[in-house]
Amino acid sequence: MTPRTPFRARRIPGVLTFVCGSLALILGVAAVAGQWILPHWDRQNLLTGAAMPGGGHPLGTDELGRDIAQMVVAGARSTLSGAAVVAVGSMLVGNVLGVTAGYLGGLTDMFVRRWADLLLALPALLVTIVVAGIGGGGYALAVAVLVVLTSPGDVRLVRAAVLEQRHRAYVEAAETLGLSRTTVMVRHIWPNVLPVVVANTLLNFAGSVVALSSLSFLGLGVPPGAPDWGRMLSENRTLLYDNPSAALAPAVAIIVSAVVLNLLGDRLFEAFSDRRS
Amino acid sequence: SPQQKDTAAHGGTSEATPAKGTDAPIDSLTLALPSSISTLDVSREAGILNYTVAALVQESLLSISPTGRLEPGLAEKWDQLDARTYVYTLRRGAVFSDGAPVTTDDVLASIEAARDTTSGLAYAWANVASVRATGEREVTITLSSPDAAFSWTPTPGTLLISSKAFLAKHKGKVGTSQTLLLGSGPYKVTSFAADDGVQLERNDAWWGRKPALRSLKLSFIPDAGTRLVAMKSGSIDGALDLPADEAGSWTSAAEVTYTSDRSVVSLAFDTSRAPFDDPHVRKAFAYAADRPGMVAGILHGKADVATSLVSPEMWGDLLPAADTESAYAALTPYPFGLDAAKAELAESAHKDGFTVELTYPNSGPQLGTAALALAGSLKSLGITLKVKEVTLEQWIADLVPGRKPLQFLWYFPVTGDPAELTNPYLQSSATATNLAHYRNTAVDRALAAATTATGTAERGRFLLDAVKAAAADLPYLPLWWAQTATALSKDVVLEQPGPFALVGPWAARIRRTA
Amino acid sequence: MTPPRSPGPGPANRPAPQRPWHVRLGAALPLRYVLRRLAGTAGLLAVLSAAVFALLRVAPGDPARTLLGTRSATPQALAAVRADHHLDDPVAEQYGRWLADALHGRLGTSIRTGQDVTAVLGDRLALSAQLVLLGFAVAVALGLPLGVLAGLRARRPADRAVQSLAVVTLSTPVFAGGLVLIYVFSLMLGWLPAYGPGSGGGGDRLLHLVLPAATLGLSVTAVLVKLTRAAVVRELAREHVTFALARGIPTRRVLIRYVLRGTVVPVSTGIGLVLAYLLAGTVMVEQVFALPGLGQLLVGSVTFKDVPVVQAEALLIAALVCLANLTTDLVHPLADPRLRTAAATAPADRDKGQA
Amino acid sequence: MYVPARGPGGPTTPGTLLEVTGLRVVADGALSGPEVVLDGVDLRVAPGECIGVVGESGSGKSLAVRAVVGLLPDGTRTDGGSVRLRDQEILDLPPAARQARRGRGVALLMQNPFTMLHPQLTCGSQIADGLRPGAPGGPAVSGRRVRRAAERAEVARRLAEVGLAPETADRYPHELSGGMRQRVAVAAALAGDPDLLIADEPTTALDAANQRAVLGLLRRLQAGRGMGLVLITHDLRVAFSACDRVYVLYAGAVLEQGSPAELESDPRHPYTAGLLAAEPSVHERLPRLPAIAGSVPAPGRRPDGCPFADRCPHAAPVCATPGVLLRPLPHVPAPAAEGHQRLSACVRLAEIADRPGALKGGAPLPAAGPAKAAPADGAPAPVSGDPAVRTAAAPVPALLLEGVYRTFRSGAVRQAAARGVSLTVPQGRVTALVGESGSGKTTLARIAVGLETFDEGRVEVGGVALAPGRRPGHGERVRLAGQAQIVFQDPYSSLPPLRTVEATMREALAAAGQIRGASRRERAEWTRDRIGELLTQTGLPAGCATRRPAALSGGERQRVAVARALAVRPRLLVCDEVVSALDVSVQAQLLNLLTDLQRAEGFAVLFITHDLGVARQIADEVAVMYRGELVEQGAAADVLDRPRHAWTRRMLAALPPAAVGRPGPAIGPLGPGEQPLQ
Ligand SMILES: Nc1ncnc2c1ncn2[C@@H]1O[C@H](COP(=O)(O)OP(=O)(O)OP(=O)(O)O)[C@@H](O)[C@H]1O
Ligand SMILES: Nc1ncnc2c1ncn2[C@@H]1O[C@H](COP(=O)(O)OP(=O)(O)OP(=O)(O)O)[C@@H](O)[C@H]1O
Ligand SMILES: [Mg+2]
Ligand SMILES: [Mg+2]
Ligand code: NI
Repeated sequence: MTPRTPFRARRIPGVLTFVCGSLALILGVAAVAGQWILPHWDRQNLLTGAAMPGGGHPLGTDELGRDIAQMVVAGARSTLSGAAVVAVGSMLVGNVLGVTAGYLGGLTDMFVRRWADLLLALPALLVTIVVAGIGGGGYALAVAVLVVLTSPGDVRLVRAAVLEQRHRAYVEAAETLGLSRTTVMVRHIWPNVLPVVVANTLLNFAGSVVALSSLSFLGLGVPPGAPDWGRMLSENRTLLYDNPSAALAPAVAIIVSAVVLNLLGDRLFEAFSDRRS
Repeated sequence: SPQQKDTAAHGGTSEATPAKGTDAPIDSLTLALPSSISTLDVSREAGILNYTVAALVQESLLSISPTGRLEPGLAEKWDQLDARTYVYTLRRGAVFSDGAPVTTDDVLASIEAARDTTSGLAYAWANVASVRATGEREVTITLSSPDAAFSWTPTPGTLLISSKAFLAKHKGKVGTSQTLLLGSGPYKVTSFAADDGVQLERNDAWWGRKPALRSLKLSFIPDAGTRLVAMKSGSIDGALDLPADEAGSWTSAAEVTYTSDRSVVSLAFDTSRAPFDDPHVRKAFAYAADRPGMVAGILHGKADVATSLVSPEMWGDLLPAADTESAYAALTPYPFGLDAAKAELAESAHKDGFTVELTYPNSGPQLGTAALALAGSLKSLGITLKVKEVTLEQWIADLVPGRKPLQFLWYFPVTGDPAELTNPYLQSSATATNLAHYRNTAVDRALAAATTATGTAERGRFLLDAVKAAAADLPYLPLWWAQTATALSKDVVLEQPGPFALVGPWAARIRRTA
Repeated sequence: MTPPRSPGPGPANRPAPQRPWHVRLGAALPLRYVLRRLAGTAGLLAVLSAAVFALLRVAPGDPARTLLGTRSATPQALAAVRADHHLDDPVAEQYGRWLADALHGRLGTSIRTGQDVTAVLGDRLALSAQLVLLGFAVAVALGLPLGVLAGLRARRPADRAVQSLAVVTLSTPVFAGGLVLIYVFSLMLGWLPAYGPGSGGGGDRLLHLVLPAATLGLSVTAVLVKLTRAAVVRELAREHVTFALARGIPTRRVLIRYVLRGTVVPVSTGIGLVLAYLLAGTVMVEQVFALPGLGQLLVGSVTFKDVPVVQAEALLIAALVCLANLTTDLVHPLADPRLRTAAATAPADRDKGQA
Repeated sequence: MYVPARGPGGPTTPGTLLEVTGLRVVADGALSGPEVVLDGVDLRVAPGECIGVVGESGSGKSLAVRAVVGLLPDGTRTDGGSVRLRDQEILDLPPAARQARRGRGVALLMQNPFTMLHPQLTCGSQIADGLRPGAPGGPAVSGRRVRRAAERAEVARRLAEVGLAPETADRYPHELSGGMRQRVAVAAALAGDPDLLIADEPTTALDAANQRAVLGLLRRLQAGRGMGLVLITHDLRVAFSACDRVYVLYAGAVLEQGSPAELESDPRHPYTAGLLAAEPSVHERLPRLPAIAGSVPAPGRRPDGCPFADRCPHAAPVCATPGVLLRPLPHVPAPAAEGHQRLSACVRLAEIADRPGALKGGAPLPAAGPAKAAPADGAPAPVSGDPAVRTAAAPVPALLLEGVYRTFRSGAVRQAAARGVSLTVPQGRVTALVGESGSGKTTLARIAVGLETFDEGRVEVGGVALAPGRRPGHGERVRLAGQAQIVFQDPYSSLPPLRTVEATMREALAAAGQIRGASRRERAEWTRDRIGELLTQTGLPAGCATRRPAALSGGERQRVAVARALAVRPRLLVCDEVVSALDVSVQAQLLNLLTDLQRAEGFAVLFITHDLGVARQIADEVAVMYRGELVEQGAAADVLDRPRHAWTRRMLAALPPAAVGRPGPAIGPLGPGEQPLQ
């Protein structure tokens, strides 16, 4: 006989979360509007070539004389949008399949679970390299494959959360009221699953930033010349002596955005589990 | 420096200091190659790097001196009996690294292998009517029609000699990690792992001057950063074929020498199809390509702006430098200028621009960068240039006339003869190689005349005429003539690092620094 | 009130003799369970192998052309390839033949080098295996203790520090991490070689693998840290831990026997997953450190579209993944008796919580 | 505020095992800062003595003993007071020293046998872990093999002590029943031979038969070993049946202390009296249970002064001033022994105790009055037509089950939850379904509302027939919804956590297609009115509508759940253990509410419970289930007073003896001139 009033753990200093949030906002703005704000990111100057920071180029220039700082900002779009598509896509797939499987149970559930187990065991990056490489579909195919390979994690998570809610009294009460299954799933179960899903989507987002930049690094992602952090890093690595920031800046951008997303995701999970405990 | 006067005259080519070394033995060296080799057999892989290995192991009938002259190889002597007949006399005492002497049978078998339809060298032998052993050490080759350029064919670029027994035993599998290579050169391969490297040991039975270096490891390190770190941390002693943009970083750790490698990077327009059938479009491209900028920015000045497919060094055997120099200077220069480009495009049928794709091989990142630079300029003309990276193999496979409207032509001549470039790319009859579908009767006539010409100077003038006539039509837009950078640790030197150094037994000339 | 009875050893409470180990193992790992798992693994492998076989069809264009690679596609050559690979047979038959060949170790020849694929893989397997094992060792040696530490000190500075580190390693792409390690340990400090597999086996090889293995291991450590931490936190909150402490069992013993014991199942699942990450990581690590292993081969073969090599390698990886899965599946019932008794009968006088 | 009677560390009675004085525990809340959870608790245990600590949920029982053992949960800490174990202050000891005392000095047995044992270790090894070095079989004996054998023998002996076979040593907890597990846990807790055993609700999770057995075992062991025993429970009957002395804890403070007999027959605090009165009796049905109004305040919301003041019918302004202070009763002679003090914390004891019948049990409820058609606070009369008409118009029973079978199978295990059950719930009557845990009660309830399938048999819910073997389709469920609704046991999960009460109610109304009105606005207005009406009917304040479940107490949540079920105007309301998660005081309120509503609306009720007292209190008829079969059914009085089936008899016999024959104490009405606080 131990019903508990929800117990809130000590608040973690909000500073870090605030910093992460602001950084995420900046990254978001860069991804959405970066190429409008800086329409001349791709202006070349071959005669300058790769140059150290200075002279109006805070981070110097790359081989084509393009401004690294502007490139990094412009690169947010390609890097982050691909990763966002992966995260959101896998969230959608995960939610649809997870909620359906968890709520309907039976054969549907069994198939979905088998499928998720199978994909979850595969090394996602390798499969992406193989399928996207052999299929020759470039970035779009790589993103699609990553969506498929990331989703089983979401499926599992959502399914587990749904199962946890599935036999809660409020769900069964809604059923006895004669509400349709879809209503119960969408209006009752799903909102309670949402916080975990959002947290996990952030973590997937971070993972995809790293995965996609790895693909770009291997030359399997975006086409050459496009502003993409992984690609920039691999193309500018040789400039380490001409202009180290040409290689460091995209690397830092990748790491910072992944760290920010990871931390936010972790925070959210933590806050959520606090709320539940 | 005096020796390099002819090349220096064309500006830019940095000189290789006439390095001299001692005869002190060198036990072993590890040198990096910038990409991996999948087979040692040059007739199978279309890349250029495996020549660097094979040239140490196998020899040809003739060899090319570092400065680009024909010299004796396995044949100590050669004669041209008439316009179609060449006779080669084999060197005495030459043996393969397995101990077997080099016989005419081996030469015949090797030529046979090169002429095989599956061989990547067959093109060079297409005009050969017969190859016979006409004496114990004498091989006679007869051509179907006179071809002055044939004298360059039995050199390492198009013929590498192996033993008949070896070829028969490993037919179709020569050059793999199990079969390796067998040759009579200064080194023999002891192990080869695709993607890792090649291990070579000195072949003490070689007939030439004994190399100082006993054991050589050529390590494939495709990653530029890793390569540099390897050098800095002392894991390797140098690197060959360094891309120009990297070479600058190496100066602190190694002695870097730049030599022209005679190669040309050029755009090939398909003149038989829209939009490049329109000369204005081609000219617009020419004005839009910032060639000096590419050389300065992308290649760090370690190249020369090209005005023709044939680099100046290629004429060395045929014409005095002054002649080519003045001829080249008279070619239309197409200076970089977006306004001029726009004006040209406005006159064309494609005023509003168009979209075209340009692929570049993954082994030539500088080509990719140049393509991006060009794409940047073309964008302001309304032309979208889609740049795409493909594997070297894929790129070569696509290097067929008619496959793509716009292509890179990146060519390393393996001989020292301008005809190696003019005949396949400018002659209208060369349907298998003429990427531009270029057809100009004046050019065809000049090339035909050069083929049958007997005097070298006469032949040179015909070829030069062809080059000049073609340049006016702009079927190809030459971008630059490249240089190769070789980095070696400061205690060893490569003697005579001429433009042809790597097509011969280059490692035999590595000495300890005096 | 019942009068107190002093407990004394009577005939009823003589201790039952300890059963011999094989009986206990049999009970812990019922044969039926093992057989079912094996069948499951076989099924998984079948599905994966079909997917791998399908790779040839995934490549755009005619499979025969794909198999010809960059060789000129003359009609004769195409016909020869078709005949060679039985491309005109029904797909199911082709798959059967391919699978049978694969099971006999006949994996075809490489398009790029013309070498036997088995030989190509064999050359590289050893290096990659060493790399993965060392990386695995690094990950486990770092991840588990740090995860346990973070779990025990949850929400305190030590935990925050470990977690921050974990997040940073998780967010650092392998190539970037590798470059950093190279610069620090090879260039600045000069302690370790920076590239290549080293010559011969033994010490030199080991020395050359230190940095790559560290890079690889670090890249997955975070996953283990997170998993372990979560498991430890969860276990610490369990009532049986409090009960054990309340009974006066020494803290250290409670930690090891009760807390850590409970984390075995989730952590071993995590370790199984980590293997997949490690395999993926080798691709990047081998690229950065110029190691001629399977990962580099894969990237090379993929860019070249050398389908037979890619297929063979994918099959190998699939087999490894299945094996890892099977292992964790077999470890689970050993670690958690509740998983054994799917078939056992439930006790008759059962009762449930009513609170 | 606590005013210590004796300073901490003062002289203690010789021979005291445990002496807790002025123990304060605070919880570090997130926003509100530290909240006092325990505010000066005094406890004392002599060797060989068994004390009981009773109190409703959240009163701080668990925290008090956790503080004694030194295992407070994260976020809570002791903040003053003293805990002396065998005359040694242990709050000041370093953690290692405290850990060393656990097991030997004091051991804690916890509530839930299903989570207390490690699932991956055999029972034997968990017992062995606690054996003391040096004791026979303890780890000090040399030689691995010898030690092992000795250990096994010792474990077998310990198992025998709690009445289990030696083979149990090799079993894992999940292979045992709850009762057996609790015995293993007892053996494990006793492995270190502690001087003092603290058992925190050791029987709450068990069914009645096991409850009694485990209590008996604890008592026997305690007496045999001469050890001290602290028994914590929320069930007065349990405490009274097993303990020598009982402390009544409320909102972090001890309100009364005395021997079971004294407390039961002569409660000296309004709270104790209220608790005793609210406890439903098996032996007689009261028209209304005398419930204590309100619910236990959360730690942050306790009133100053006496924590019970705002629920107390005798509260006066004086109650708000001083701290809680236990003091000897004014008119009781000096304690017989030092340990047997009779203490109460009521400041107004002198005034109210003398009023005849105020705190004494004995008189049957004078004040609750006859059940009215509407709740006492004058809610509007029900909108629907005359219940009598409805019953008359529908001669079909509200629920008809005939030969219903349901077997669950998981893997190879088959569990028959219903074996040919035939049950009729007539219109407008309350039928209680009782039975031990796992007998299939919930399964039947779920079948009746279409949440569970049945294998064969006939099920008709108010004329709507359900088909065996499949879940009802959407149309069927809509029709069923108008006939039967269900309220579940767990108040914490019965409402959608993210929605306001109003939204939940609106959805229920919409689902039933009941919303009336032509325009949008009219409909919205109608809905609002109807919701308000329903909430008032279930005794909820109007302000509830905008709150989310987290802001409601357990009792309030159950009321909302009832309101939601009634929104549909079902003919049958199924209540599955709706009160078993609630405190006695709140339980009584809810039972009263249900009775009132049922009488007003005339719907039928299938009331499931395992508590025979509750069944007696609410039901017209009682049906008894045993292992999936319906073994007995009849009028409530018949079944409970003259049980025929063995199980019913056993359950009645298993009731703690203290409750038997208790005439039902009650708190009298307010005297003239007395004003309740606020
Ligand atoms: N870890 C905690 N942090 C903060 N507050 C807590 C914590 N644990 C319990 N509390 C609060 O302390 C009060 C007393 O809790 P405790 O568990 O001692 O009650 P209890 O009397 O044992 O109740 P139950 O009968 O439900 O077991 C409750 O109000 C609870 O909300
Ligand atoms: N979904 C299910 N799957 C498997 N077995 C079940 C399921 N639901 C109930 N059972 C089993 O059916 C039997 C009857 O369970 P039920 O919940 O109806 O009992 P109950 O009388 O309500 O018990 P309690 O008093 O503990 O609530 C039990 O043995 C239970 O384990
Ligand atoms: Mg408690
Ligand atoms: Mg039940
Ligand atoms: Ni598993």
